[in-house]
Order: sequence, then structure tokens, then C-alpha cells
Amino acid sequence: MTKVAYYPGCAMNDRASHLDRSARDAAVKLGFELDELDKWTCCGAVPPVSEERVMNLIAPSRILKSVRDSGRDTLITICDFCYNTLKRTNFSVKSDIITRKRVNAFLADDEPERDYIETDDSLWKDYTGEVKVYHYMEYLRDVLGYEKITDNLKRPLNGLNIAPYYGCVMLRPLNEIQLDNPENPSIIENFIISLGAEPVKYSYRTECCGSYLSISNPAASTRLCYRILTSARNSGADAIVVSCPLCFYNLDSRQQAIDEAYPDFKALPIFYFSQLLSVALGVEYSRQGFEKHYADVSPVLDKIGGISGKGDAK
Amino acid sequence: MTEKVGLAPPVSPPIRLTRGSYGFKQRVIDLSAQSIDACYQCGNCSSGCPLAQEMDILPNRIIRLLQLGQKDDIINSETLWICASCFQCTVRCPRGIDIQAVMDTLRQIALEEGIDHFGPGQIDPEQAAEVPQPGLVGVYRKQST
Amino acid sequence: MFEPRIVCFLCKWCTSAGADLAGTSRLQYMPNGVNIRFMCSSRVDPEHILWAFHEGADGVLVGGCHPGDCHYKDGNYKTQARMSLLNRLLKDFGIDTRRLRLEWISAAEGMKFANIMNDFTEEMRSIGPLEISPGEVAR
Amino acid sequence: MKRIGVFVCHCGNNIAGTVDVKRVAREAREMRGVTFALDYIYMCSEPGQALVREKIKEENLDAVIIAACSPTLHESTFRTAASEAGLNPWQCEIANIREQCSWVHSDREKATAKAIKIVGTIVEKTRLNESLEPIPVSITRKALVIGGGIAGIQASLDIADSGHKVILVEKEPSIGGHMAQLSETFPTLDCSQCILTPKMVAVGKHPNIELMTYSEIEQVSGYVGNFTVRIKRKAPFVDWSACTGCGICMEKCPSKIPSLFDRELATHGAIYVPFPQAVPNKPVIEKDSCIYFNTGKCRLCEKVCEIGAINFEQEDTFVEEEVGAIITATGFETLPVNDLDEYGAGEVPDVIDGLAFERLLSASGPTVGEIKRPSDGMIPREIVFVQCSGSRDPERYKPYCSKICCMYTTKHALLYKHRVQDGQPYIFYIDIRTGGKGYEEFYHNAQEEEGIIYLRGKVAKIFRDGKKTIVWGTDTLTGRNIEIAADLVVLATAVIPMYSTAELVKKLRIQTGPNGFLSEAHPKLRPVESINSGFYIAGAAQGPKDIPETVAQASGAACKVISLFSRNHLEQDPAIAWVDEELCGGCRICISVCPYDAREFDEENGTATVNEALCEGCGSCVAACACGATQQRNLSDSQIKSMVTASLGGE
Repeated sequence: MTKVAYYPGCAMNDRASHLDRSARDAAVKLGFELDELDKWTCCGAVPPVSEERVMNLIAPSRILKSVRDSGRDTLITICDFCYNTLKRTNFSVKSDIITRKRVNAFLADDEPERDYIETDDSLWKDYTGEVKVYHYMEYLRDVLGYEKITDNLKRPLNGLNIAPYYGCVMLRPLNEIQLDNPENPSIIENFIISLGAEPVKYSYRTECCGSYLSISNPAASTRLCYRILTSARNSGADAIVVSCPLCFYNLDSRQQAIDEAYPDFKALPIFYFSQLLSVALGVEYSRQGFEKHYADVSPVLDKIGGISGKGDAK
Repeated sequence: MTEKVGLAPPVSPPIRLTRGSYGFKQRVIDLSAQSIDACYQCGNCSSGCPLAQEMDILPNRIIRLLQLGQKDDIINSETLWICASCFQCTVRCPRGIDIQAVMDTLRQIALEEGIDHFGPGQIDPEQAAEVPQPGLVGVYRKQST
Repeated sequence: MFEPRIVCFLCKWCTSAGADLAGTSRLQYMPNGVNIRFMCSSRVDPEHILWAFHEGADGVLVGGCHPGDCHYKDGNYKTQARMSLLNRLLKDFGIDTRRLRLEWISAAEGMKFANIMNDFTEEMRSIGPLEISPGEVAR
Repeated sequence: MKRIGVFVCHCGNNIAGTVDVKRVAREAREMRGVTFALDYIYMCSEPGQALVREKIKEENLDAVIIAACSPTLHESTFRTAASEAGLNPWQCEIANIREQCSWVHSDREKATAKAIKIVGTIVEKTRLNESLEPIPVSITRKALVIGGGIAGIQASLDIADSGHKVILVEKEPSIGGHMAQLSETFPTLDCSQCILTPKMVAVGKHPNIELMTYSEIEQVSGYVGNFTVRIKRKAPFVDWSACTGCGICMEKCPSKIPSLFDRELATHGAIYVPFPQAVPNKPVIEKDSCIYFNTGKCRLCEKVCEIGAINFEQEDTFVEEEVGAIITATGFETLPVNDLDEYGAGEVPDVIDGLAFERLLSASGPTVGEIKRPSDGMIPREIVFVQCSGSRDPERYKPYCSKICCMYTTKHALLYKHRVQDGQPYIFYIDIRTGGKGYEEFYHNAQEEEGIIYLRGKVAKIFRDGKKTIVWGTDTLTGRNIEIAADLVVLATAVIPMYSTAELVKKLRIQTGPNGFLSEAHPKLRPVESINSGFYIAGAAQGPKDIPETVAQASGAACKVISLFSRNHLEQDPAIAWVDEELCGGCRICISVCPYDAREFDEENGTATVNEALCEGCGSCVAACACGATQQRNLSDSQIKSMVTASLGGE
């Protein structure tokens, strides 16, 4: 089985463990294995954009360098924040020679036996952005091919209307990310189609959910999530699919606050894309961590068939 | 008691522009590497901003005030802390300004000046146990020293 | 409501062009006048005006270029002289001289044309129909 | 009895939306003389015209009426169509039911009733129309160009290059116009003089161009193809044929008068050439400022002129020229700073206009290209440019956009910044308009790379405070007022027609619009012609324009003239006066009213006659004729009477 380097990111061990587990399960069903890096740290979550903050590029660069040093050129990550940070860092290191020099000067400090200034050290090799960073879904689309998913469906999601939610950092900014058209993307839609479900068109799929404001300004986030959820529901969605832990948290857990603030609000189940993938590929419901969801997912599971909540594939 | 006329501080004093007005602007240009003067005030950053209605100064006006070097108005603005860094403005700017980079720079300068918006003590502990780490890291990196 | 009938003799270069401009500017005015286009207001013979009253017109508008702007040097001055003489005659006939209007309207004055048509129509409405025995006006 | 066909046009919805065209056609069919009527969606389209041709033959029509738009638009179209089907063009008439009916009324019932009356009026005219032949007229293949700015220069060169003679009349001592005053031109920043002077020299040397500078149009008579022009040649008090242009007279002249060319930022003597590259490079003496003419003493110039070219006895002379076409290219001025009361009314020395700033920027200007303010020669460190100074202000100044200011102000600020690198330019604007090739890019560059601060708002007041000039403005983009203590303020004053234009158009008998700019025959489709045939217009005299547009229009006007000159002869409208000798009593009143001397008296017959070559068809004599002997072709008294009757709704 192909092993692909995998950077889970800090949310995967606990708060988004269901994202992590379902992604790993699905990979196995599709014939590859997510090979978690031996040692990894937090990537920093938000990419540094001001010139002075080279410091903030060090952690993600160190992660990328470790992948390269292990002889691999591909790294998969799932969390949108990690993806954005790693990809933008890689872009900076690759395209800006000054940033590259500064970053490597810091990285060299990790290896005290080496004096970076005397560059005759042949063991040392600057990290120059050699690793290609993939979003898990991007890997499915570009390396594996969505048709491979369709070919392996055990439990096609026929009859389900799923609203894709992109949020902010999965697609933006375009120059550095280059995943899809940021105004009119299609990567999640096509993913939904490959599962046998119907993608729902609605106007708020790339509108921000409030991101970290959920902590410092929860009211603003509540308003933003309300309009996303309502738009999707009014467009006929049975559920929303996301890939980012923070999007999931905002759109799912926040439904309690939304319910209190907006009398007309109706709950809508939220899924990680990997959950739907692994369900469609035949992984048991019990491994999906649905108990962590706030919004009840059983109406959707009923539609797919099988016993609601805990049912298994035939 | 009657108030003396003319002693209240002006609500909207005129901006007195001189050649010396632009140090702050230059610092932001240097830190963000963005061409602030390229902005022609089309307002696209504001029109698409999902959080515009929570802001006291709209993003395009932040850039405008910056063009005129109006530091105090900017770093005391709530806008810096309402912005969720969603990059919508950056993607749409017709003049290629990374407005998010400008916002980050402004936050950085505000934090340097001791305007610590959201300290660790302010979080709801219940939420802290639940919210995914990127949110926590994000809010502290953007909004506190 | 009384709808007066109005005949408008317009010179081609200024007033008729001004009326065209009122059209291209989509200005709205009352439809009581019908325009007859001459090369110059100086083609208007007082007899034409009397004939118009004889045939049932309640008002007659003669429109020419502003003084000094006549395409034919001084045609509008001749028109003015003829009209003031005619005014005396109208009084003799017992026709209210307000029923004959001479206006200078340039090709750029679409708005003025529209305003005059409205104003003239309203004035004719207030004066009422011209009642006169045909014999009186006959030459 | 004539067989008349009536064709009612829908003009899409333009007519049919308000007028019941089917009913108009139906009612027209019932009118006296009408044997056929139909309605069609677009009469002026090729199928519409084909329909007219087809029905003329099928229905054996003697005359047609097209009820459609104004005759100024399509009369010639349909007359051509009618003549292709074998009709005489004067048997085709237009009933204007669009501009003068459907577009100005909204009540469908009333508009339809009016349209029927309009058609009826034209039917009555057409019933009595005669078939006419156009009167052939010869052409003088020589053009008159009035104004020696870039428009006049370009038009003259284009016509002259085609092999026709041109007379170029300029009121100033030299050609060159405002373009000669400019430093560098947007958006390419090439030096204005460098691209202009070769053209000025070419005009001076061209064998087909007769250059008359320091001259003015005195009188114009005649008509297209055959104008007679009287030109006043002002006395320069210098024998130009003898003068070598050595310039010693100008050096010695003790008078000091403000140089208009340098916008009064410098002076020259009473004997002067406006600028060193002048064409012709010959001086003139300004009589009003000359010490000799004022006191009877001095004559210093005469003493130093070795050739003896100075001649105080010279007098204005007048020449008469025959020309076939006239191009008016009298250009523009800008609203005087003195007129702008709230901007200091011209009393603040460091408030100048854009052309003055051009002179400050110009390497050949009074400061040799160094930017020094007028009051004390200081190099301004804070400079404010105010756009729309007098433009876009219908309440107090000019209602229109002066079009060139956005670009030249940007250029000014940019050139200033290039010369005074530690200086700060500010531009107050209402909108920035950069429609033109490379213009938006030029503006972006200035804004982004040159550190020019653009402030969106109109300046309310400018006043002096010590050595500073205070500017009170606002910036609507921040919602805050702006106060700048400036060293120099440059006003982009409104572009207005050259002062002499108003006087000139009266002599030419061509039209101007409400703001004094020359009117074109059609704002879109005939932009270089006056409505009066034989007159053409070019450059900023027609409206504010930049150089490329001016040159394009000048070449367009020249092309129209060349096209006119390429015809064998012209055709004059035959709808003119004629005399029924039986009725003429020989009172000669017609002769006294004719503005063209076209009415003559035949002593032998004792009757008045019409000189067909001179008659313009105004009809003034027809109205004057007491016995009805003089009539106008196709607009006789009997036609008019039945038209009046029809216009009132019939018998």
C-alpha cells in the first residue's frame, strides 16, 4: 500500500479526531496509507503576512524540511488552516530568495553541530520548497482521481443533497494556494458527485464563518453562520460538508447559539468530507464519531439507509 | 450650570496635511510590502466584507486614512479586531493590494503600541475546552501580544 | 377639458431643430400643437396666420432663431416687424393678441420649446376657444 | 390626380410604443390623394427602403410620404430610394412623427391623433409638390482655415498635401496656439514644442498654404463652394518682407508689457514675437503699449534696425479671397482665475492656472523649467492642484466637464514631483476621468509610484496667510475636512471657447451651443461639420479636447473639405423663389427684403426676377409679395393654406 506523508495538525488528536480517523479509514479503502510524520509541531495556524514576521515561517518550514529530509516530496494535510499555512510558507520559501535565506538560517540552528555561516558543510542542504503540499481532497482529485472513489463505492449517497462549504483559507489567496477558482470553485462539488450525491448550489459557500472570531466576538460569528446555514437549507440541502475543524466547530456547535438568536432557524447536519467519504466507501458508522456532532445527523443517515446513527453497511 | 461654548474637543477636526504626515504610512508600506497608494477607493474590499456591518471604519476607509497617514484613527479602530482574516478583500482587490497583509501589519503595530485586544483571561473556559486549536492559535496570534 | 388647437410655424434651422431636441431629450409636453416647418420664419405671411384662425386654430406659434442668429442674416427681424403689425390687425378683428405668439427658440433649447408648448396650451385653455365668424377674418 | 403612398414607420417601439401606427396608416389611406398606405417596423432599414421602391412600382405611385423620424435624419435616404424607383426626389416627403410626436407625448390616443394630423399636413403639401431638378453650382477649390493652433495646422497641412490651396488665418502674430505653450504632453510625456514646431515650419514653407497671421476675418458672404471672405491684416508696423528676424529691436525696446504667451509670468517689449520658435518669426509692435504711439517719442527700434524694416506709418489692410470651404478651428481659452472669487479672485499671487504652470514647467519658459512660485521665486514644497475649477458647476460657472484637466493635472503633479523630489503634490478632484489610450495607466502610475496624494472633494476656499496659501477642502473618502498650507496652488480652470469665437460665428452664420462651443451637424455621425453646408469645425472650438482628439478631428474636417473639392459641381436645393410674371406689379418690395441680392428687376418687362444661383430659398420675399406673384417652389401659399387646414384636423 502506498504510504503518503501526513501532517495531521493539532486539532486531529482530540477535537477533530473524527476528521482524522475517517480520513485514515477512507485512505485505506482507496489503497493508500496516511503516514503521520514522526515528529511534528504546530504549524502556527495563521500564515504570517507582514514582512517582519519571518519567525512565524520557521515552524512550518521545519515541518516541510523534515518531509524532504525523509526522502519524500508529497505531504498531505486535512485541516484548512494547516493547509493554508504550509502551502503559503512553501510558496514564500520557494519564490522569495531572501525569505529562503533567512528561514534556513533559523533552521540551521536546529542542528548545533553545524555553523551555517561557513557554508562548506556538505551535509546541510537549504530547504527550497521542494515538497508539494496537498489538501487531502486535492490529493483525491489530482493524484488518485475522483473516479477511483466512484469505482469503490459501497454505499453510494444517492438521493442526498449536500451543500459544499469552502470557507476562507482553503481557496484564498489564489496566487499562493492555486487549488481552485476562489469565486466559483468546483472541487467539493465534484467530490460530492463522486460519492453519488447531488451538490447543492447556494450563495454562501465561500463566505467566511467568522473563523477565530468565534472566540473573541461570538455574536459576529453567530450571524455569519446563520446566514450560511439558512442559505444552504433554503436551497434544499440535507447537510453541509466541510473540511476545516474551525468551520465544523462554527457551523455545528454554534447552532445552539443561532437557535437562541434566530427564531426561524432550523438545524442542519454538518459533516466532514472525510466522514461522508468513509461512509460511502463502506466504513461503519460507529467509527465516524457522530456523537461529537451537535446537529443531529440521523435524518441524513436515514436517507442513505442503514440504522440511523450507528448502522453499518450491509 | 451652563457649559462654556467652544471648549469641547472637536468631533471631526480637519486633517492638516503636510509633508511630514506620512511616517506611519511608510512603516506600514515597509512592513506589509503593499502599495498603499495604488488604492483608488473603489470600495470592493468593503462591499464584499462579511463583517463590514460590525466595523466602525470600513476597510476601504482604513486604507484611505492610511494614505493620508492618520495613525490614531486607524489603530484605535475596532475594525482591526473585527476582521476575521478571511482574505475575501485580498482576492478581489483590483489593484492587487493584499489588504489582509495591511490589516495584519496594522494589528501588529497596534499590539506594539500596547493595544492588547484579546488576552488569555478573556476566553470562556468552557469554550476553550471545545474549540479546535487553530481557532485558539489564530485569535491569540492576531489579537494579543 | 377644453383642448385648444394650435398651429406652429417653425423655422428649420433653429426652432424645428429645438423641437427635435425636445424629442431626442424625451421631454414631455402637451400634444395640442402641430408643427409646419419653413426654411425661415420670414416665410410666414400674416395671411397664413389669419387663415389658421379662420380654419379654427385657437392659437398660432411662430418660432424663429434668436435675434442675430438667423440663418438668412435678418429674416427673424422681418418676422418680428410683420408680427407686430399683425397684432394691431388682430385687435381690430377682436382676436386676443395672446393667441399669436412669436418666440425665439434655438436648436439647443429643447427645454424651452417644451415649456412654451405647455405654457401656450395652458394659456389657450384659460382664454377658451376662439369664437369668430368666418367672414370677419376673410381677406 | 396624384397617386400618393404613405409609409408609416414603427421605429421599433420608438414610434409604435406611443402611436397606433396601424391606425395612422389606415386613416392616411382615406386622405385626399393617398392611394396606398402601410406600416413597417423599420422604414430606414434596407428591407424598408426596398419596400418603398417596390410599392412605388407596384402601386404606380407619383409621390411618397415617409412618416418617421425628423427629416434631418433620413430625408436624403428616402429621396435616394424614391429616385432609384424612378420618382423625382422632390416627390418624397417626411412626416416627423417621432421627435415631434411619439417621443414627446405619452397619451396614446392623443399622440395618435396628432400623428394623423402631421401626416395629413404633409399629404396636403405633397399633393401640390412639383418635380424639381437641383441647380448646379461651381466650386472654388480653395479652403479657408481659421485658427492656427494644432487643429488649424493639421487641417491646413492635410488639405494642402492633397494639392488644394489653403489660406490659414491666425489672429496672433504666430501660429502654434496653446500647444506651443505646453511643456510636455500626457500620457507619453513627449515635449510639446518638439512635436509641434516641425509642423509649424511645414505650414510656413508649404507651397499650397498662404499663411496670414496677425489677421482676422472681417466678413463672409456666399454659400458652399463659393464664399467670399474679407480678411483684415492688422498692421505689424514692421515690413515683414524686409525683416530678417534678428531680434535687436526687441532687445532695445524700453517698454515692458506682460507676455500673454507666458501667462503674464514674464514680460516682453512693445515690439515682440510671442516666443522664439514663432512662425513667421517676425515681430509686431503692439500699438497700445508702444511709447512712440503713446507719447510721440522713442522710435528706438527704428534706430537700431539696420534694414529699416520698422514702419510706423503702416495701416491695417483688407484682402478679399474666394474660397469653397471654411474650417473653423478657433480653439479655447481657460476661465480666468479672476472669475473664481472663492479661490482668491486672482488676488492671491501664488494661485495660478494650468497654462501658467505649463510655462513654469517649460524649458523655454520664464523660469527655464524651474518651478518657482510667482510671489517670491521660492520653489514650492507643498503644492495643491484643484481640478474642476469652474467646471461641472452649473450654478455658478460652467456646467460641463472640461475633459483635459484630470490628465494634465496628473501630468503637472508628476512633472513637479520629478523636479522637486522632496515636494508633496496634492490633487483635489471630484471624479477622475481617464478615457483614452494609456490614460488610466498614466494616472495609476502617478498615484501609485509618484506619491501624489489624491483627495476626493471640491475645494471650498483658498486664501493667503503670510507666505502660505491656505486651501480648505474635504476628503469624502475619509469623511474629514482637509486643510493644507500650500506654497503654490494650481487651478485647473474650465476650458471655454476662445473669446473671439462669439464674434466670429456671427460673421460666419454658424451655430454654437449654450456654452459658446461650435455646434456640430450631428453629435455622433457628423462631428466635424457645421449644420450649414461648406462650414467645418475642428478642435477645442467645438468642445474641450485633448491633442490626439483635436488632430483626429482636424484631419476629419480636412478630409470632408477634400471630398467636397473632389466633386465636379455642387447641387443647390431648387425649392427657391420664382415669379409669376402675369401677377407681378413691379413694386420691387421683394428686392428690398432679399438678404442675398438674389431678387433683380427686369426693366424691359417691368417685373421682378429671381437669380437662381444666389437665392437661398428663405421665402422672405414670398411673404413680402403683396400680390402673390412671387411663390416658393413646393411651399406655395396655397400649399401652406391647405397644410394649415390639415394641421387643424381637416376641413
